Amino acid sequence: MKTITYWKAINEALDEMMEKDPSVFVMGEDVAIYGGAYGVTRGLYEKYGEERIRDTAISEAAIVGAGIGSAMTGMRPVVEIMYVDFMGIAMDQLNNQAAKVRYMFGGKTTVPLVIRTEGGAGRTLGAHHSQSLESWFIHIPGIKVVMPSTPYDAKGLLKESILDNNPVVYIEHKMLYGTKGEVPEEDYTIPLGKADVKRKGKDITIVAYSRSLLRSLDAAKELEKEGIDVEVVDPRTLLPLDIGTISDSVKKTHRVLVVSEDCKTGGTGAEIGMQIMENCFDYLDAPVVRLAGADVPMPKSPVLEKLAIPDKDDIIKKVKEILG
Amino acid sequence: MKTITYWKAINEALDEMMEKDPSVFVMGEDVAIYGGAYGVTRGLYEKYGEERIRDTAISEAAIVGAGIGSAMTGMRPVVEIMYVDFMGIAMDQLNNQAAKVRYMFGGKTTVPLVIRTEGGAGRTLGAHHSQSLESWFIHIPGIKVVMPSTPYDAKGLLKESILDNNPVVYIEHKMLYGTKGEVPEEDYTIPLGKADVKRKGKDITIVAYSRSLLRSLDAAKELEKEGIDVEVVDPRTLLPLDIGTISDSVKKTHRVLVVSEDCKTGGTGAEIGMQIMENCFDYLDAPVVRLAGADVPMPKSPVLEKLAIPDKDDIIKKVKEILG
Amino acid sequence: MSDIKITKDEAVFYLKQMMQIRQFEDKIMDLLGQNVAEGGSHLYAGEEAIAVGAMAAIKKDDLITSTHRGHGHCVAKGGELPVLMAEILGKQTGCCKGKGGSLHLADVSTGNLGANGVVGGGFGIAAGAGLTLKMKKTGQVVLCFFGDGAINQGIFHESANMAGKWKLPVVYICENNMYGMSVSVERASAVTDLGKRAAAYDIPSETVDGMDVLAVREAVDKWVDYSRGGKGPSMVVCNTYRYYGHSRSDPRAYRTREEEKEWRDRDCIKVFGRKCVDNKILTQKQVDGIEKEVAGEIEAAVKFAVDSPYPAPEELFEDLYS
Amino acid sequence: MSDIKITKDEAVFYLKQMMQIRQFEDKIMDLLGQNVAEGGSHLYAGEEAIAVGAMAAIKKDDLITSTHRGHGHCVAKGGELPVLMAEILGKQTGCCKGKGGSLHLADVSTGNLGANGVVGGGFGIAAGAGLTLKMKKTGQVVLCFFGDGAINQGIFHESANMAGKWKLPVVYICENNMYGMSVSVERASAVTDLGKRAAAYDIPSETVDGMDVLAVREAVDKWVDYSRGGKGPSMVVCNTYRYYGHSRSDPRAYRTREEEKEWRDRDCIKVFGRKCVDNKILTQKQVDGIEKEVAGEIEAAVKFAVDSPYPAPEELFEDLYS
Ligand SMILES: Cc1ncc(C[n+]2csc(CCOP(=O)(O)OP(=O)(O)O)c2C)c(N)n1
Ligand SMILES: Cc1ncc(C[n+]2csc(CCOP(=O)(O)OP(=O)(O)O)c2C)c(N)n1
Ligand SMILES: [Mg+2]
Ligand SMILES: [Mg+2]
Repeated sequence: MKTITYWKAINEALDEMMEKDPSVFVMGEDVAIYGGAYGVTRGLYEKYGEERIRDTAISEAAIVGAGIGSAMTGMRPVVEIMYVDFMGIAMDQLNNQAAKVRYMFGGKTTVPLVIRTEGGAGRTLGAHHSQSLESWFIHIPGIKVVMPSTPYDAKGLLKESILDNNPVVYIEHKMLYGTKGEVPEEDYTIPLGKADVKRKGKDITIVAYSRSLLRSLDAAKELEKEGIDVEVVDPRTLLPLDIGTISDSVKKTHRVLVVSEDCKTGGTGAEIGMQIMENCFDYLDAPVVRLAGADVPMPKSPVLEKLAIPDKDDIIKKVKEILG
Repeated sequence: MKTITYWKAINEALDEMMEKDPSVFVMGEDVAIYGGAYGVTRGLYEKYGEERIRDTAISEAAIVGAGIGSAMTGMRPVVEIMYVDFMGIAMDQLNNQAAKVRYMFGGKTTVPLVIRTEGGAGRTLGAHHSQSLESWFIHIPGIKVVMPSTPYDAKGLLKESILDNNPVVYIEHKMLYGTKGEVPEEDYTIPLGKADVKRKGKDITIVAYSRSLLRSLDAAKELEKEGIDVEVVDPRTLLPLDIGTISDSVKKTHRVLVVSEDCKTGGTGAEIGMQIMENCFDYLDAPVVRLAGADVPMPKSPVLEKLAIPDKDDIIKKVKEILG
Repeated sequence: MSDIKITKDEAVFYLKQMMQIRQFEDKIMDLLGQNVAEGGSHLYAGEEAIAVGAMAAIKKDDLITSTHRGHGHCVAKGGELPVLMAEILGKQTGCCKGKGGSLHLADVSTGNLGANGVVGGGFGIAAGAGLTLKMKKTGQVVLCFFGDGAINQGIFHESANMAGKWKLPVVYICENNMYGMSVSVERASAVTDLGKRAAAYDIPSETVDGMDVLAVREAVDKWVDYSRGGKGPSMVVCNTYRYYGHSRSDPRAYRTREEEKEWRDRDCIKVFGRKCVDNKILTQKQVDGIEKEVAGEIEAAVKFAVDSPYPAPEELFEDLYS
Repeated sequence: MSDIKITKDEAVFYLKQMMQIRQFEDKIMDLLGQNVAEGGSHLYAGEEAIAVGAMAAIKKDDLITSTHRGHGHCVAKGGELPVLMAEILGKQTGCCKGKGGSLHLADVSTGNLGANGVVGGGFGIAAGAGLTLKMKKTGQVVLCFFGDGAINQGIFHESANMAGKWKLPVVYICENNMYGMSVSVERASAVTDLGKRAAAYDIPSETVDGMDVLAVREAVDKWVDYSRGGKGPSMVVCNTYRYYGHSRSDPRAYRTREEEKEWRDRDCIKVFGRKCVDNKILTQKQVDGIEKEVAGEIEAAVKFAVDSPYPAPEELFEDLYS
């Protein structure tokens, strides 16, 4: 095991996959010399050259569109959309083309495309650079949606995403790039659609992913001091969702809090919460509670931004409320 | 009261608003001579001319974008996106511009824009002309989302949408255009954000909107014969959602089925179901059940299309299941 | 009389394909009327010379992206009439197993990367396919079919710029039938010479008579050579006309009956057949014979389609993920 | 020495505004370094002549759409330095009540329809605003600012076609600073003469030295006249340079220090100041005096901003719906 950052884990995944398979290539805005807005592709241009690390124009629809076309014809593109906030520009490509061509054409084509993007709040960048739009994506049958919270997951899941023959939206969190964690020296991947119990506990289950997972673990640590034993489950893949692992936990603890950073209404907490109700209703001693982002565009002001997304204290407070 | 079709009700709403207010105008593809793909704007071009009934190029992003800009500067545009399936092309305009400019600029602007569009399955048109994407929209704070099920609601809600100073996504259903209903002769509007109890009952609540509402009423009628008394609540506006009216019903019946046509995962049933759990957990004698579209792109084949969306029989079956 | 220099085999091939498409479309119109076919269909009748002429200029392993008006592309790219017709009816034996239908009619195994219910939906895919061909140095090209209306979609701009900048082997085939649904080019576009659009990305273009299968073949051949040779994308604008209304109920109020007649007088099949006879490449009897042969093929295709089963319920969830 | 013919008032006005913008931006760079300002900021330093020259050519009630690099537009359109600075710091007294910040810095009350965190986000809005002005026959125009990178967004194409077809009073101001982040125009765009893009929509264009405030003013003035007069949209491409990196940590590996120096040697403020002195419109002392005066204004703006309170918690949910 070695300890590396989240960004480096992603970088290594790209590097290893590009080394192994010449059909893997990277395409996006400022991915080459610049190394990506958050530095994730650093060094790859120098190693693989401009053919395989392709800077594009500012054309999100064509970036995804060309990714689809190249994936349908034998390449394994990893395209980068600099901020998930801009996925709206490519939404038709994702929804109507990437996700549907295989089904529409009777299974005669495949789209081994990865869309790497980055989201979340925390840098006071305001409404156009702080969103969490994953719930749009889980509503698109035909794609998979991955949101890693640790370097280990980030690397293993990205490699698996590149190996997958279906379109995968892989969403990083801008506040996690500098976080560190252990990653095996040797080759490994993590299957898509498998949740991970990040912390065992018996009093309550928290389901959280991406940055909220870390905050939930922090909250769990503090709650432990007060004798509250929290189990923390990280779905890691939101589509398909590993409701089995989540249900197992809830059936044990009987109480559950779902934490995410996206706007609450129509967010992932609704889907996860609903699936829990569908699978564990008779085990629930309290309603499923969701803690999510405020239903507003992300305000710039640091004080409002902090208020708009659930932090450790909010999680602690909610857990205590649920436990009554 | 007069009896008119759903399309005519929408047409009258446009006509009356345009007559009253010269800043109201219509813009979209084939809205003028052609009268709209489903004929909704028929006759308006002849009456108001090409300045106020504007045919555009096939440019969905610019249609919505220009709608926003004109709304910010004093007009009240009603733009038409021919199929909701194409909203992905304009998703960035809706999400990042229409919904956010007011908030981002500290309340100094308003966007009195209506985006009329049409969705749903039933004409065996396949994956690109049959979608129900409303759950994307309810996840966008700053807009409102309206989905009328009857001519009466369609007219009253559209007029109110045009009067509203915020962006409204108003979604018609392609299979409802020919349906008929009573509409007052005199001027009326229906407030946004108010659900309507379309049928009183005491055994179970069905929450349904748009075409699913009609199917739910049909199911309720049949269930009545078997002595099952169903209450049917039509939210009409999905954002903001009138959870008060829905909760009142559920607190009375203790059981609830949410029916919609959109893909189940990440769909509106999740949000509505979750809000019901949050508000009525202690009143629920059974888990909230959702009946929704299959998680696949809509297949062309008539037999598969029929399977992919919940119909009357599916609703009847589910109700019986819930009632044990 | 205008001279044409083609072999008899070529003449038969082009005429037959154009007739196949025409009769396929006319038949669908009937089937829609009889409610045997359901849903909408954007028919290619009138525009046959483009698909047939363009496909004649490429190799079997070259690729295409098609449109919502894609039946003609499917036939000319080598799709089989029975499986295409079965697809239109949503049958299990269709080329998309009944999941695509008219709007998504495409047999990917023929190198057709898809019809598209989204106008302009093929632009990004074409650029990406071109990128593969370029990166893999396969020597293939992509023909990207699209309409005069589609050119106004943002993704045209983004993709054309990408193709232009990266010199991708994409030949854009603009099927300019003068209208996007009801809106004429004059009313939709700030420029009516659509070649000017290509110039914005340094893409050379040429406008040809899209009613003339040989003119289309010649122009596409030239630009396919150019693009295959690594010089980057190119565009051929083919002027043409769609005979039917946009939908079955379309009263075509946006165009005149005179205009329709003018174009029908220049019908690609009629004119090409006459030329073949005039140039003594085919006899009128041979021409008529082909027409009859095609009629039989279409009947057989319809029979196959009608007799085919619908997909089984469990197929609803198949073919989604790989 | 090049002759310039402007009044002293004009000279003072332009020089002062350019200095205000420059010092505003330099100050923000400091504040970011000191962590007084948080988040990113796309600084306008180097490009001041465009905002100032363009705004000098329009009337107070004309409208603009701005960009992610919008501070200069705000100042030149009449925003007040203290409320702009307060907004950058996310304060309640900011022009957007602290909700916008640098990326969304715009005081709508000055006729600025918005900065945009989305590159190209202003194109649709500009077309729509132009449509209002045309439908209401107000005689106003919209200046639509955008970068060389933004021109590759699909919405540029769609909006320009709409504006071109409907002859909307929109003047497109392309701030061509040669790079979109790290990607040069040569590497991003199939054509480097961006005026060619306008031609695709029958939009006339002109390229000017964007480091020369009077050249910008003159060109924009001419095209504003044209567009205000009902002839439709027009485009002015202003060649310029951004002095700072894209972000504070950007090592600017994609461009050379020599290139940077060449452009800095042509600095719009330095050169214009010198010309004013050479032409005896201002004395060097006056120029220095303005600079100092501006420094005071900036200090006052920072003090106002720093001393201002943050928004109250309940403001989180205000201003969403009207
Ligand atoms: C994105 C999108 N917008 C609108 C439509 C509706 N529509 C279907 S065909 C059509 C006209 C297309 O015009 P053109 O590209 O010229 O092709 P043509 O139909 O003339 O062959 C329109 C507007 C659509 N299918 N997709
Ligand atoms: C839609 C979108 N894509 C990407 C970005 C990230 N980004 C911010 S500025 C920028 C470069 C913009 O280039 P240009 O239009 O030339 O303006 P400049 O920054 O040079 O003034 C990019 C890619 C963004 N903000 N929005
Ligand atoms: Mg056309
Ligand atoms: Mg630039």
